Amino acid sequence: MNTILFEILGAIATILLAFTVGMFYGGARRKIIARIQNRVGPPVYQNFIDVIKLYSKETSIHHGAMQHMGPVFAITASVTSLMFVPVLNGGGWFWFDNLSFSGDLIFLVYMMVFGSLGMALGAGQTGNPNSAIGVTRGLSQMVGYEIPFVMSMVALMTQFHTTSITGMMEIQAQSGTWMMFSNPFAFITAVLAMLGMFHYSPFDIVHAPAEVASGPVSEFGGKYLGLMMSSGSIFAFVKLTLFVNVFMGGASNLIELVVKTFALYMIPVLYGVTSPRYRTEQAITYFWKWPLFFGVISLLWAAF
Amino acid sequence: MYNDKNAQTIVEYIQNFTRKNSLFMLAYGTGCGAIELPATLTSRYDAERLGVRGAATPRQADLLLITGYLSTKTLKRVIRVYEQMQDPKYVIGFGSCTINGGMYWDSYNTIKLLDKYIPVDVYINGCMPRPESVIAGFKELQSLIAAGKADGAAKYKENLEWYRENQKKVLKNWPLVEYNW
Amino acid sequence: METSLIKEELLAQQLQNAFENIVTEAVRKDTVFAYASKEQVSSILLYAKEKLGYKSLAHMSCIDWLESDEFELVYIIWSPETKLNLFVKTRIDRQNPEMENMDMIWRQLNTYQREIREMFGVEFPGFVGEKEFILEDWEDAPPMRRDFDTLEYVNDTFFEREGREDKQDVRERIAKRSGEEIPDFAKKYSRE
Amino acid sequence: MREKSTTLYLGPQHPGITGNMMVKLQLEGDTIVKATTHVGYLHRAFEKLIERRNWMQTTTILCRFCVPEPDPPEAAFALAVEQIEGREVPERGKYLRSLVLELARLQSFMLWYAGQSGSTGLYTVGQWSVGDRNYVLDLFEELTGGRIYHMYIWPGGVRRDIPEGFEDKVLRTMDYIEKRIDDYDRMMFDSAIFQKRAQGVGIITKEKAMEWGVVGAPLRGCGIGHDVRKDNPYDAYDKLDFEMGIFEGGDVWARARVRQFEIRQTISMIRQLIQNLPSGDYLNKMPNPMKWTIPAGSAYGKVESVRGEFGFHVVSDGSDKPRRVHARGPAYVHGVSLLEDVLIGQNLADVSFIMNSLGVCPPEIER
Repeated sequence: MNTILFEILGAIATILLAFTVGMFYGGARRKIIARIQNRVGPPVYQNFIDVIKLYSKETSIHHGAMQHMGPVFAITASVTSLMFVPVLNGGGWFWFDNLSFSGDLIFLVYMMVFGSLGMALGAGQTGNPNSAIGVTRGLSQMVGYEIPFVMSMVALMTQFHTTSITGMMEIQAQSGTWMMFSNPFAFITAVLAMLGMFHYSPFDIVHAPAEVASGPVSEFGGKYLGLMMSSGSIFAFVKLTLFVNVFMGGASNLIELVVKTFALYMIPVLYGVTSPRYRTEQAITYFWKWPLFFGVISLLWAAF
Repeated sequence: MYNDKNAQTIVEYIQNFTRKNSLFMLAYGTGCGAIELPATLTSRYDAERLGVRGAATPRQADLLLITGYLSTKTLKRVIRVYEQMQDPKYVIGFGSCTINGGMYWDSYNTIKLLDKYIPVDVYINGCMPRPESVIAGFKELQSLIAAGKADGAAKYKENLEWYRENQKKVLKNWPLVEYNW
Repeated sequence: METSLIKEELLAQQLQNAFENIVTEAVRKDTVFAYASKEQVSSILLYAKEKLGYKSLAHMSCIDWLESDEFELVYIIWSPETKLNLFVKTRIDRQNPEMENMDMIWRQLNTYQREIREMFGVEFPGFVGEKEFILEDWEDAPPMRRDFDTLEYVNDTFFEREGREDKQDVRERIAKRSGEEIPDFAKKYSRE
Repeated sequence: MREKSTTLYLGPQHPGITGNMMVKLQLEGDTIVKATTHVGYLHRAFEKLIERRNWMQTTTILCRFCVPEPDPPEAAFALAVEQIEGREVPERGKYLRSLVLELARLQSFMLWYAGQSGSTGLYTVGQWSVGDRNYVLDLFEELTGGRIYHMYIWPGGVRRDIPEGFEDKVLRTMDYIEKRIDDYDRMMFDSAIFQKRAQGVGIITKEKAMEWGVVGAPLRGCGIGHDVRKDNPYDAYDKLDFEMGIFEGGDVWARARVRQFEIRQTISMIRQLIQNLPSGDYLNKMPNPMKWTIPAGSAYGKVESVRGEFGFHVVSDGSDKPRRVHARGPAYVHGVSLLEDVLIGQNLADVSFIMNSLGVCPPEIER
């Protein structure tokens, strides 16, 4: 009985951790961008203020049931994927042994798409043409980056004969080499796909302000937007932690985790500050050129 | 302090604190004052450090800036936009034209008194108001919010009929619904 | 001054030779006026465009001469070769204003004609273009006509800020109302 | 896939629109099949108001015609009035006018950098250039007293002489901005993504350019070299050494290259103006401005603004008030029918991009 209670407490603590870290990363991103742009920028905790304010707003938008479900889907997907990503080496954090099982990398790859799909359903119902266009764009772009991403994951799975994330972390711990060195091409592919996953410039075509207002979330305000922001920050933590786990040997304590994920996070952020935005078809072409090429090489590398 | 009727509860205090420090400003340049907004948001003045940032759609915005004169054609859109915004919402009238018509006091196509049509929390005067005055306006709005006095939206709901009457006087041929959610 | 108007005089002469009942005038440097009747305008414009190289339409304008009950339409065209501005002016009846549609000669005339139709009520038969251009739900007289009184319309339609009815200096009143001391610079402008 | 076309109202409240106007787009997928512009959201009836203002009051209202560069309207009006009146402008006044016009052009170019890059999501360049634009506005503030609206150019000259030490400040600012422009260019023009986005988008052919009356940078981007400053030199431009940027292609990229070239020309012109500034009077004094009458007549004064030819048709009936002042900004031509035509067949993502590159500025369309 006690263990289940602890598990639940641990799960909540994990969600809080992911939320906090993700929010601070968002704040740090805004601060860094501001510094690059010669500005002072908002405080690092600005995103917390934004989210609390959004939750405290009255929300009286109604476009149908799916519109209310959209943000819920998004946050469910983020939290569920979080439950399957080992936070620290050995799988657990704060009494919480995550739900890792031997097939969870495949499950995660699926789960990470689920949020966007739910969001697409919700945004589709709002009837705002900006949302509709944003959703089509988002799905097209997902097709773009999912293929190289899945290829790099498959390369890892074939190379190390395991589909479990904890299994991969153990292999890295035993051999002493990170997978970003044992299969560099898979790492390059995954990082390039990650640029698309984060929806930062040059791949921010989903919510490009100058084109489709804010895309799928055009009709979402107040609490919904707050849910979306929370879901986004949890999801950012999930993605970064997954990448650190499979490519950079995981982390044995929280400080190591934060350092590694933050270093990884800087790639899309810094690339984003200095790049204009692609058009939709250009973005897909981009993903189907070099990332796909590296993906094939990584597969060959893994096979031979 | 506990006996003070005007004292805020801790929840209200937190709400007002976050509201004042996170103002999503709707990206709608209704008039020429919009030219000073880029300057306000960029390096020398940097309004983002006060928590002011742009929002793309009215659903996400808290703050509507009426940047200058408002032609009747725009007024119709402004009302729609304002009613689509979610509570709590604030309006800043920007420039002399919103206060008394400014230099367009005898123009047939611009309204002269913004607060007859939508509630205004803070006015910034000047033509053009400098970025410093814009920031001063933001600060003023923040102090109003912190004191819980920026209740333009509530006023609008209370006096909806009065506002509607004024709006209908200027806007012809518009099937006005009771309230645009 | 007169000696430097050689190009301008030449253009005026050319037009005078080509068309009968028109009056041309080399006004000043770079500027030639041609006064023509309503029917002649399109042929003058076409002639200037095709034969004389006045390829670019700079402007089209309408002026309300309420006193003589006429509208004056002005087409200003410009030549990349001679760099002269040719003003082709015509006067049309104000009561039943109609002008030939010429947006096939210069496509941008489309915009000008839409504006003039809306602002002055000049009709261009055969002209396709949305009726509403700048105004919306306008029921009054076309606003740019001189007999439309904008101040009267404003007084009827809009509210005025209290204290501004007579357009007086209100600084003192505002200062008194808020209990402030009137600054010296304001006292200077005081009317009391 | 989807045969059904979507209607998207781009504006008036939309972050991508350049000002307060609306473009109604008919979309199939992401491709535009029909575009209709709706303007009039900024109509203030300037031309009606001018009928009620006397000549001097008109100058104060004119600069509100176009917000991104308020000085060309003043200059065009002053030129037209001087033509009707036959008033001469002192040499120093001409130079100061050109100086103000070029400074206005410079700040407008910097605003364009922000718009053009911001519409593709590259906000960093915009943040830099709009931040640095404040230095030019500081110069304006010192010279004229206002950051945005200056009311500096009067018929007959300029309102006041330059303050002490102003020349040095201008030169120092130019040095700084010239250095910074290289940075913007490295981030914007050297970016492969920007090149991909800009090339082959929003093409205006040579024939179309003449037919539709395209002016300014879009015209020079089609390979046709016309510039009012060269063709009908006004103020001090016949004494300055500068070149037009003429690039072939007619797409957004060519127009951007024209501006990239011309911003450097502008800086060099400002330096020349400061170095050759003649001494003497700056204003041909007029009688009591409030009782000032202009002889009957009409004239068309035109100047080159950053987006193209800015013209004023001024008609006087000999009274103390203008009979008619009709403005024609470049956006009047670019922003309505030409835009509708250019947008057909383009991608939705490029609407804001093309609008920025054509310099669509709604306040001067509807005035």
